Amino acid sequence: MSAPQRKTDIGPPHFKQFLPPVIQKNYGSWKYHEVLRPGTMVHVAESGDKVWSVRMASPRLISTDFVRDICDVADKYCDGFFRFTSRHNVEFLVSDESKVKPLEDDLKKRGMVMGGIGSRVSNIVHTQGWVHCHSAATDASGLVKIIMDEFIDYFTTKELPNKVRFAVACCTNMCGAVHCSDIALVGVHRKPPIPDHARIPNTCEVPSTIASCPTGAISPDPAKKSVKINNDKCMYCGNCYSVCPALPISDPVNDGVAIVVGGKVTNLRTAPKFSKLVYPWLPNNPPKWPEVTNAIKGILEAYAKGAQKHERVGEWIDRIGWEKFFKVTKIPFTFQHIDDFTFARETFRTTAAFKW
Amino acid sequence: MSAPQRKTDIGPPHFKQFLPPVIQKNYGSWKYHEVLRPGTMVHVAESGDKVWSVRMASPRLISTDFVRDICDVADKYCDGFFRFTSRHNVEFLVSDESKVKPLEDDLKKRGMVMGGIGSRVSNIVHTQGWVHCHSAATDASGLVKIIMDEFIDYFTTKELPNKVRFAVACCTNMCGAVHCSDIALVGVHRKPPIPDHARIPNTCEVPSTIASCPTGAISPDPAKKSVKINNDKCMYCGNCYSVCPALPISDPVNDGVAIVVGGKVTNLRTAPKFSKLVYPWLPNNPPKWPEVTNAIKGILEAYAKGAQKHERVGEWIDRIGWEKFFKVTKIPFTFQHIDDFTFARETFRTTAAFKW
Amino acid sequence: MPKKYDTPLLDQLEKGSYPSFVTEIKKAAAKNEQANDLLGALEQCYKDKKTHWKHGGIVGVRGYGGGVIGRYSDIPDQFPGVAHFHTVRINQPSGFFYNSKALRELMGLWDQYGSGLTNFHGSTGDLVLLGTKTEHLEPLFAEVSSRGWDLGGSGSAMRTPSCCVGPGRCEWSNIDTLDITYNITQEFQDEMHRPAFPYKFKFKTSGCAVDCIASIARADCSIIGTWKGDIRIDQDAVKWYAKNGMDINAEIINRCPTRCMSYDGKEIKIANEDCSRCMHCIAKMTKALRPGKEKGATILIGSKAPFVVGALLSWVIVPFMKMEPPYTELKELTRKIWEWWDEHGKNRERTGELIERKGMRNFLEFIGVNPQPAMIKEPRRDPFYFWQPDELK
Amino acid sequence: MPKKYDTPLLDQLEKGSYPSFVTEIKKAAAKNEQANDLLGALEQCYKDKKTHWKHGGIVGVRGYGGGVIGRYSDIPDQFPGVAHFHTVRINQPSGFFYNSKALRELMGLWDQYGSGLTNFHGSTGDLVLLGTKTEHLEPLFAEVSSRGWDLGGSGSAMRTPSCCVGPGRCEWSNIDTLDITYNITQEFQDEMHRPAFPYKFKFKTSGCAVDCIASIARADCSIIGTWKGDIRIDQDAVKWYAKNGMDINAEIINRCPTRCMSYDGKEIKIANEDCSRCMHCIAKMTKALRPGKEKGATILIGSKAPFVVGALLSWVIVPFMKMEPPYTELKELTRKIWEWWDEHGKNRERTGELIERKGMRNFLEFIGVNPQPAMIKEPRRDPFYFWQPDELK
Ligand code: SRM
Ligand code: SRM
Ligand code: SRM
Ligand code: SRM
Ligand code: SF4
Ligand code: SF4
Ligand code: SF4
Ligand code: SF4
Ligand code: SF4
Ligand code: SF4
Ligand code: SF4
Ligand code: SF4
Repeated sequence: MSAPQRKTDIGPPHFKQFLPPVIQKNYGSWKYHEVLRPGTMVHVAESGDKVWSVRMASPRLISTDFVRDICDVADKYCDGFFRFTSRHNVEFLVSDESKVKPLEDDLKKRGMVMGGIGSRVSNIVHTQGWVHCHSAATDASGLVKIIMDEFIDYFTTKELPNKVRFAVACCTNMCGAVHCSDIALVGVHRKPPIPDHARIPNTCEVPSTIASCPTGAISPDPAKKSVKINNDKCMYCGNCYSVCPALPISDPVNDGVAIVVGGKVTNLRTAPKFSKLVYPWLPNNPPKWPEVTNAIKGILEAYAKGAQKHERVGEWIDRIGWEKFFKVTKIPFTFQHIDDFTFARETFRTTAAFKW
Repeated sequence: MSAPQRKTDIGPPHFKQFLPPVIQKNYGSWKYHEVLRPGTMVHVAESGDKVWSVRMASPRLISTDFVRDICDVADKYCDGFFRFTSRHNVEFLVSDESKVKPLEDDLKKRGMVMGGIGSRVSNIVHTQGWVHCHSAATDASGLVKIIMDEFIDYFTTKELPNKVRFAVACCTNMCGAVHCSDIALVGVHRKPPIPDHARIPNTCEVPSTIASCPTGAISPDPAKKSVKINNDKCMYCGNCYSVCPALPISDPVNDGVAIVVGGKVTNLRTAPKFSKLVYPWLPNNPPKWPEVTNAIKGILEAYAKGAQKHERVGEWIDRIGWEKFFKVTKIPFTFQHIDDFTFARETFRTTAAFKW
Repeated sequence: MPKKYDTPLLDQLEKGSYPSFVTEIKKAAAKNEQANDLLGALEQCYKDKKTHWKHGGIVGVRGYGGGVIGRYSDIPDQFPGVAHFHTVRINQPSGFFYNSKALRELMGLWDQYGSGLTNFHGSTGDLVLLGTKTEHLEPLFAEVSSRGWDLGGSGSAMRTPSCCVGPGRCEWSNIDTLDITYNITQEFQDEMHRPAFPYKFKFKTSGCAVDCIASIARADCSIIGTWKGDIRIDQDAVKWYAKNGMDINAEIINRCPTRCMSYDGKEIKIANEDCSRCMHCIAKMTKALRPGKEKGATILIGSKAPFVVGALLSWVIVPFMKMEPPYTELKELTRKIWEWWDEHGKNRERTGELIERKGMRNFLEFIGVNPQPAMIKEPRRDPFYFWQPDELK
Repeated sequence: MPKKYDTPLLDQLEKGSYPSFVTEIKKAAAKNEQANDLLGALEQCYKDKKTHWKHGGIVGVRGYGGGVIGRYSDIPDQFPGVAHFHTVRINQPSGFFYNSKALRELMGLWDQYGSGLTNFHGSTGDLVLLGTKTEHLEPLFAEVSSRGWDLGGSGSAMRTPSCCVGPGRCEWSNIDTLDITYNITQEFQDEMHRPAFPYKFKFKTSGCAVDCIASIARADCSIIGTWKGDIRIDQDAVKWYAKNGMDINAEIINRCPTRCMSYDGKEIKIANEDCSRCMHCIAKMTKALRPGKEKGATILIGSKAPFVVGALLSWVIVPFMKMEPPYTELKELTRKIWEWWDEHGKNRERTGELIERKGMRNFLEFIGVNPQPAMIKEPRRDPFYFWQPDELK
């Protein structure tokens, strides 16, 4: 079978063909919405028209069969129209109220999980991990699965003071939104790369390897036509490994997961915030990472208990102060928490007013 | 007359001998105070004893006669005891209530000015300027005098939402407290130093001159045994001139005064704050610097009008936002306001929420 | 496809009530050799607690410099099915809208030419086809492109823009996020497919300051819809919220960051000149409050992940820009930014990093934007700044 | 001394109701040649709009490496009286307390050996004798030292410590600021008079977080009194404030930064575990509220002016230290800090700058202080941090 005529630079399909008629008609003329259930909301247009969205969890890493299942459901209840959210959930877009309940029932029957709308945990923005990336210090999909299993009730039913956005990145490149998430995990190394002097001369370009190191820890080793690592300067970022595969940095024992919290993206109330380090390292204990889920549990429960309505994790912490946060969560405070990077001085406490 | 026996390393006189008896008796056992008038307050001890403090302005740069006048007054009303404040005011410490009024009257008769207690302008922390420093880009005492003349009512009578702390420094070394003051002036240059190639070889040590430049603008000029200045890199800090007198940087036309505002030191309510730039340059127009007083007036009046009770200048600005501050004060916003130094990124706006 | 590997570790991740990616891999593995070997390879990673992927070499399709991420196993003998396992980034439609017909077709092709595994979506926004062999890339591309799909970005190129659902289903959208995204994607096809920049450049567009696409945190150019004019208040709806148990003072008035709202027990008043358009009150009282009527966007530049000197959030550069097709102002601004970045940017230096290095003035002067207080949280602290000769006497 | 110079510019600064430094110079000029020439020289600066002082060479008194700032005119022929015009820094008594007898004597000596002009005080805190000739330095020092006065600091040395009035007249002082200042000044006489540090080192001590000596902004070591235990409340006095027209909610409760106060119209309640001891409520209701009973100080390190990379405020290093004579803990800490700074500090590198350069961990480990959340406003943002071998497996 000969291949069809290839085309280039056509860009993506125009979105309009994928909008259900009710959306085409009321495009840009929505008036308000109501959250009916944790997985169902209705948007009402100026015209009075309504569109129901039924939100269903997805593991993001899905098979073509999963997509076809979605298509089946969409065909049955919403003329084949659906979308994904920016957090990888599926949203069925229903224009006929009578089909909402049957759709929900059908999804339940299929073992699907609905939820994530409102002041809840939603799906997790994450990355490739051991499934596909050479750079990963931990897996992403596995961590996401165990976290969502653990906190499933906060997706399907229970409410929190506000939305809690999780993110997982498998290395410090932090593909995704770890740096601005309520609670996020990032895979970290803790030992310098070990130069493979046999391979470096042929595999790597020495000058660009040296240049790749943000801390200047790499210097030439002319005798070996290789490089040396100054272990005191290395902060295990793995950037050199990205440039030179003969600088392996993975270490099953010392790699692990750091937890950062208190970030947000939205501009509501307070400016977007960066996440801050709270657990510098927890062990990689696949497939269940019990230390990680446990740690998150402590944080989430302290937040659920301490935060006022509409406070995001970071807003709650800002109100009570980091010293109090460490107290109520009982997280040990270590040297790693104290910034020693470029902007360290902005993080030191410059006031005599703090809590005991 | 032969000199008396010199002593070394004896340190300052013990303060105890300078404490009036009422203070010795009630040392560390004060209960509360009351502000009676803008220049007079009374502190009440646990014992019930009282000490009245009458605060009088001083230009700080004073003659021995001025000190002797103070001594005369002190002898008459308070057994010779007095002190200076951390802002250079004189405080007469009176233990006999009946002497308070006569003391005040006497000071008035001598043309002295009392005030500065409470939510007011107090004396100005300042520096040497043209009176004594080689580094000065403006005078300090002169600026202080015209500012205090202009705002004297806020010292002697009128109230403000809270204390307003002024500071003046004559160069970017900023001796004093300019960097954390409600409203402060700092002398600035605006042109690179002009190397005096005739003098440099004999007067200056080239390597330390080069090292003194924070921006790396200085390089050797071996032919001339002198140095070159890269004008594009120079930000006119004058540090090189401190190290090498043959790099004069003063420029009567382009030197001038910058105004920074919104700093504070105290921990009350909000953490101590740095002052921020609002006028990058106003001309050196001695002896009255009308542009400077005028500019301060605009700021002080906007504050007096806009701030809530107990808000310091910086707290008021934080509440309304800098964009609003520039609007209500009508101060032109320029490239100089936008940080381009080491910590610039911490000052850029990282939220879509700001005021029109 | 018969079961090839025992996966006792991964099997544990099929328990629990959240849908399982392991189940998905197994579903694909049942009919696909590559998926089958991925399962084994992944189990090996779980066992060894380390990744078994090597660096991607440069692979791709003819005429394109990006869109495919090359990937090779470091134990190809053990798992030959994933010896090569490249991902193909398909540019998703604006707002992630689909219909069943289009996706069924695409999934069919992917079963034919790839692993049968996908990411809906990658965190940049692409529809990611996860894992295929080098020799399948060309035929796959011919098939998908002939059906109206194109590749997304990778490498030092413009990356696939993405956006929130916006006017497609949201009452707060001030701009047509879907159309803007489609429009700039089309405009900059060349910049997307043929990497020629110092590094990657990302666009993300949100209809309002709620920023449901997280544009301010992860786009070199963040476009965020906003308005001028007064927030529209429906006082009857305010009463409805009060009656339905909302503590308006606690939830709304006292949480307004600028304290520009008041509520007398009956009506809400807003001092609009002090409102920073943060969206809190509007989002929590959607029936009662609506954005003002003059619509546009704030353009922010520079956000990125933490390498090398810490993460950046985007910075306000153009406080208000009208956003009407064909978005000429935005496109011109973009070209100016790229021109400046091309000229000064070092290899692997993002736009935000370059602005930091060269200084905001240099950047603003080049792109022709005047300094404005909206660009800063606060003015500089130190007295060390430059003057241009024409500013002096 | 007859009038020597016309000073039309300076004369204008004798008008206005604030006391005039020009009048002061003239008063001294009337009997002192140096003061007379200072007047002329200063008028010249006002005319030329620039300073006429040159760099100070090294001048001083025998056995001391500091305490005198050398200063020379760049137009000595025009103003021979200020050809040399060095200042002498006299270490002020703690809290700037004096009596007339002592100062009359000192002023007499200054008329004899100097310009008759002074600064009460320099901004570090010294009693500054402003302007004398080189040959007068030794006799002046002999006179003043024999009467119990000593020089303050200058150069790369410990600088003259200073403090707020504290227990001398303030109800909020948690520590004996006056005694601490006197005590450390005596302890470190050698470090003060014989510059041997990388750069200057300043101490400032405030009795409470009001910080009336601005210690947090301009001392390498800021000592700020504080307490543990509950704020003591006199509810009758609360009522007195209410009766006297204080809007307790607006002025106190709503301004408490931690929102740990409440007021029911009668009594104030404080959730002390949430109080950050900012001093606002206490300062504004001095009759009703008083600090808790367990007294001590917070030690903060590092503040300075903006050279070279921007001003620093001091950083919390020891959240709580008991402060009882002989202040052994403080002195040991100080010596440790100096030892570390001596070892690692570059020329003209302040302690705070060195901490930044070497990292807080290096500093804390050397001085033997454990990491604590009180030291930071917030934990680090980036995932780039070090581990010591003994922390790993
Ligand atoms: C569907 C989606 C947009 C899309 O194009 O896909 C979306 C849709 C809505 N968002 Fe969002 N948000 C979506 C991602 C986001 C993100 C981005 C992210 O999570 O990465 C954010 C920023 C999060 C952050 O700050 O870290 C976001 C922060 C919000 C907020 C702010 C909550 C707050 O108070 O901080 C609101 C307002 C609210 O909930 O009151 C909001 C409100 C809404 C509304 C009510 C808007 C509307 O009127 O339609 C929509 C339903 C809300 C809900 O899910 O509770 N949406 N929303 C995204 C759903 C993701 C998901 O599957 O869970
Ligand atoms: C005498 C002096 C201490 C000394 O050892 O010399 C002093 C004395 C008092 N201060 Fe102060 N402060 C003195 C310098 C300071 C400074 C340092 C400075 O200005 O450089 C500050 C920090 C300023 C800043 O933040 O920039 C300072 C910020 C305060 C505050 C905080 C005001 C606020 O709400 O922000 C109070 C509390 C108050 O006023 O309610 C206070 C309160 C007081 C009290 C009421 C303390 C007391 O109970 O005795 C004293 C009289 C207040 C007054 O003058 O209104 N004092 N006070 C200093 C007088 C300077 C002068 O002549 O004006
Ligand atoms: C696939 C994806 C993760 C995912 O599972 O979703 C991804 C995967 C990779 N990213 Fe990413 N990034 C992905 C979204 C992001 C994002 C999020 C975003 O775009 O919104 C970020 C943070 C935002 C940003 O751009 O800063 C991100 C920041 C990085 C960085 C750090 C860039 C920086 O300037 O700091 C790198 C390192 C690099 O460029 O060398 C990187 C590099 C990589 C590489 C190419 C690894 C490498 O060094 O070669 C990864 C290939 C993995 C693989 O084997 O497939 N990726 N990467 C995302 C793209 C899918 C898509 O097209 O939709
Ligand atoms: C006299 C005094 C100003 C005054 O009129 O009050 C003063 C005067 C000078 N200071 Fe200062 N500083 C004075 C208090 C300060 C303060 C305030 C303080 O100590 O509380 C500061 C800010 C705090 C700090 O230490 O950072 C200060 C920060 C500087 C700096 C910048 C230091 C830095 O690390 O950034 C320099 C530059 C230098 O050290 O080379 C400096 C240098 C100087 C020199 C020695 C000029 C020089 O480069 O040689 C000045 C001599 C002037 C003269 O001719 O008499 N002076 N200097 C103050 C000392 C009087 C006293 O002993 O009481
Ligand atoms: S976060 Fe790191 S390991 Fe994970 S996908 Fe991105 S580059 Fe790969
Ligand atoms: S891991 Fe990072 S810090 Fe360490 S040598 Fe490599 S590039 Fe440098
Ligand atoms: S601020 Fe500058 S000019 Fe003024 S006294 Fe200090 S060093 Fe001299
Ligand atoms: S004035 Fe400052 S920036 Fe300019 S050359 Fe001299 S030291 Fe460098
Ligand atoms: S960003 Fe604004 S317009 Fe877009 S979906 Fe979110 S709330 Fe709606
Ligand atoms: S949008 Fe934000 S700032 Fe504006 S009124 Fe509402 S809550 Fe206040
Ligand atoms: S710092 Fe505190 S103790 Fe010292 S004078 Fe000021 S208020 Fe009193
Ligand atoms: S001292 Fe400050 S934090 Fe503590 S109760 Fe009073 S106002 Fe609140």
